[in-house]
Amino acid sequence: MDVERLLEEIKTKLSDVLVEAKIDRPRYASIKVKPEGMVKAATLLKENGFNHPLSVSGVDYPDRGEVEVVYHVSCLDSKSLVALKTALPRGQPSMPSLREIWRGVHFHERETWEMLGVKFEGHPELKRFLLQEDWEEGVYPLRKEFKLKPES
Amino acid sequence: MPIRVAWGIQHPMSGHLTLYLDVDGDIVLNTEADVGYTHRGLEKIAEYRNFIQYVPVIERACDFDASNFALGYVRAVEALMGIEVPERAKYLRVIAAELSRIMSHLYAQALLSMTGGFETMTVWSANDRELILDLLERLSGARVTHTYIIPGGVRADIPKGFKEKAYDVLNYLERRIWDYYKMLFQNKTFQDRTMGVGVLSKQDAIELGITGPNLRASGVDFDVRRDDPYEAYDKLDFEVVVEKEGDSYARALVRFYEIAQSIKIIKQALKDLPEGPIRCKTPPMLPRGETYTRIESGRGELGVYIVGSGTNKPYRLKISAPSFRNLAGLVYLCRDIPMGDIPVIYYSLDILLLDVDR
Amino acid sequence: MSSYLRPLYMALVHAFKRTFTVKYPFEILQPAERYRGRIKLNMDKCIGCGVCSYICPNRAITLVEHEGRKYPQLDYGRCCFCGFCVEYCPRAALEHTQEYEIAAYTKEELIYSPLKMAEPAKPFDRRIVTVKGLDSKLGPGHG
Amino acid sequence: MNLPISLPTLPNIPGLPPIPLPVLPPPFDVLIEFMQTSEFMEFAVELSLKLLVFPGLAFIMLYAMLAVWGERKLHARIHLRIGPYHVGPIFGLFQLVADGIKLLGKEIVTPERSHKFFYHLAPVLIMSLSMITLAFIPFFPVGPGEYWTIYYSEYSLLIILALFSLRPFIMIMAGWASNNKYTMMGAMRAAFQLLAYEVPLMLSMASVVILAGSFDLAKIVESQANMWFIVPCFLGFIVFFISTMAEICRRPLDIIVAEQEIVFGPWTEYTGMEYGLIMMSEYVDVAIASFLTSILFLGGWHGPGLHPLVWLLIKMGILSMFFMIGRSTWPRLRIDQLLDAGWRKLIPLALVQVFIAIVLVYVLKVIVV
Repeated sequence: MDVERLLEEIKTKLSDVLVEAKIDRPRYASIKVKPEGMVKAATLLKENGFNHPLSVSGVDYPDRGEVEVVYHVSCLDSKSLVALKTALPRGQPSMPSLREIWRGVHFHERETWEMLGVKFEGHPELKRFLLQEDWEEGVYPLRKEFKLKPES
Repeated sequence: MPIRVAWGIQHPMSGHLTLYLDVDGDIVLNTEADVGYTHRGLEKIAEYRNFIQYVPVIERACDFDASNFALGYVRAVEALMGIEVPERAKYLRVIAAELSRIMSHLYAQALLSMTGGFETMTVWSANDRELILDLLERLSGARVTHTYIIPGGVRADIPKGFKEKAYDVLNYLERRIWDYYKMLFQNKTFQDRTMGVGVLSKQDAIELGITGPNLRASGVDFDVRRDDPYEAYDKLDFEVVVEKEGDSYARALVRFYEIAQSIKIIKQALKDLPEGPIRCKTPPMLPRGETYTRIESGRGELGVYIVGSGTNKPYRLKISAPSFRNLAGLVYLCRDIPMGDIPVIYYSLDILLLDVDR
Repeated sequence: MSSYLRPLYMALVHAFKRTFTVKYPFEILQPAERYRGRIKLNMDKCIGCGVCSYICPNRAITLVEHEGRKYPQLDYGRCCFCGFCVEYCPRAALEHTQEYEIAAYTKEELIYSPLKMAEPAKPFDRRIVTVKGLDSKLGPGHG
Repeated sequence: MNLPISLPTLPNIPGLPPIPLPVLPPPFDVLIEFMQTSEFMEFAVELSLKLLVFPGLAFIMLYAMLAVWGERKLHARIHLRIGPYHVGPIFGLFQLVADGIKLLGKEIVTPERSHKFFYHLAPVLIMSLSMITLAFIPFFPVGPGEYWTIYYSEYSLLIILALFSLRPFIMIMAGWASNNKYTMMGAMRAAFQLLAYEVPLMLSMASVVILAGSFDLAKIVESQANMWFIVPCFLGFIVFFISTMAEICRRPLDIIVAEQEIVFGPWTEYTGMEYGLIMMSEYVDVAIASFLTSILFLGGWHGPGLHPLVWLLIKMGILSMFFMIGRSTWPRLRIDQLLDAGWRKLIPLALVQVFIAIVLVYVLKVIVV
């Protein structure tokens, strides 16, 4: 179903956990939700036809002291796109895994865990994925404090 | 009692990937993929390069389809800056992207026919890919990593004899692909090896997030070029190729027909190429804010999520590579199949490990 | 049954077509005139401003003292031939040649000092071939 | 047998005392005495001529060189490229010699925990097995009942069949001894494929034996004087061609050495001249297959005009080209498709062919045995 009607439904159903919901471009909406409302929002989105997961990206904001996890999901029939965002505390970022809802995010969540340290509870296979075997625990490359040594 | 075989990194057909197979006799019970051999941390490098410098870097994320990836990144940067590229540059970008798509599809067809030990089709596809590389070399100056599409437009206009040369090559290729059809797709042994192998149902394909020709081969009529048109695709007419069976044969067939469609697109773009400038001024800084743009690259839908930081370097760049999402399909399909099907499924999904590892 | 024998027919038909390969070390393929090959430095035009070393994505260019003036020194171990340095040089002191045979045995040999970069482009001393016969029944070939 | 060359005799140079013969214990003195007679000398020269020149070493080396050159040039032309170019006179004829010298230079590696004895025995066995099979094939008539063959017997077809059925054991030995998962899988595949394709091989031979009335290859060729056996049992020809292709594992039936799946099958760990032996045995197998096919179905050395041997070599040459063209025209079948084709498709065809043969010979009495 298209994005405008989706936003009304979200505003009515998820009013308690909703932080903000807006439309950036025609057929592209972004919804920010509190961490505990993620599973509810995800199931709601899936029922409304958004069942094609695109990506899971983590963005580290040291100044705001939080890690923002963004789920991009698209609905193939209405050709529209939704960015489901949530902000997690930077110290121990953890949230329930949405793997049961969208089967496609299995590897995405595993990569976000490895790169940013966002712990997804209930994810069956949270272990080393892209980095080399002897990468020491607790160092997350995509965090801002991990500096690349400036070459030459 | 299944033994664990590493169909691994030291294997003639495995590429930069290790598949740990639980093999019982000749049947593979379960597969676990171990990737990361070509992980260069392109997303971290993005935070150390300004938006012009990053174009050659992102082209290395998928160098069989360089211009499409450059186009994906450049569109994200331009969407963030909010600038509009001149009309002629849009057409030139479509030409470069479609040439790069043909290059990528020909290489995918070469690798897939290699899995059955069919060197003839591999060499024929590689031969004809050379002709496309010559065209791209004439247009952009480099054969594979063109760095032709940059923020603000295109680096150079088409050289003098390019149109005639392009028409020659495209007319030849249009006749040539029917040789492929007779040699490969009507080859009974190839049909035996690929029909009914790695069947991906429509529902599974959508839920697993599969993209590109693999999605269209499972019956989903979705193509970013038509449904979320960008550059000059809305002014050019082409059909979206859709198959129903969802097996390896259908995926190869979708890629085969897409080559024909791409040839049609390039010919139209060359014919009604508008006059005008090929580049426009770009603001020096990336404004704050974030955006997610997507394009249809050879392997599937490339999504780029960029967060601007007010300097000329992006604050965070997420490349949602098509092969990374097709990898879920590979692991899902490689279950309870004979050992001989592993390379066929792996190469019919056209997974490029440079994409997966970024 | 026809689809078993059709590939055999196609294979035999192709046995008499023109070969497509180039005998590389003895023949060389004609690069396009816009080809981004080895980069040649024009010593007197260069003002040592360092734009090339700033714009280079792989930090391949560093500025080096030579007779009191600064010139770019290119490390081909890092260069990705994107051609940004040639495009953004304010005095057009850098330009592309059509050479692409710059392999070397050690990493040090790959680092081209300004003098070595200033060498003129070497013409090809072997037979140059181009693609021809795209429309002929015999198929394309290099001749 | 009158030989085209003069016989050497023991040199007794006048003036020098005759060479004292060694005195040996009982069983050997009879042997020495027998070796003195001219009849033994004649047999020895003829045998060495056969072993070293015609069906033996020289012919095999020459054939292998031509076969390697022909195959690589054929595939190159189909792939629109040139193929071997620099080595030897006609654009790369000596390619096999070059490869041989290179392989001789390479070190023979023994994998760490492999079973050393059987590991090194396997390539020697596979090569010798291929060469032995050549000993029983009659090549051309020398006298009325005499044929140019190393060992003439009435059951030469049976012996060749027995040698064919020995092949899977050597491959399993190689696969098991090299202690590598891929070679083990290759060995199992070898067992499956070679056993699956022996039954249609036998049945298609059976139809020829029924028509010819004897197991002796020479008699089979003799009985094809006026009508080649390909005419009455064309089905048998197809089944025989496909099953020999599977026996010597040529593409599209070469799942034993499927590079794309199990690296190189049972032969993965071999290097140096051992690898050379294995490759050589592959080309000897192609020679045997084309000899057998031309003898059983295309009337061996029968043909107007030319010397019978020349006719056999022409037929064999054309057939070996057909054995080799599979590499660039069909992809490889999967193992279950291949076995399915062997058991479910080829065997019924062969049985139909045997039925036709029986009908032709005993019911309609068209062909007199």
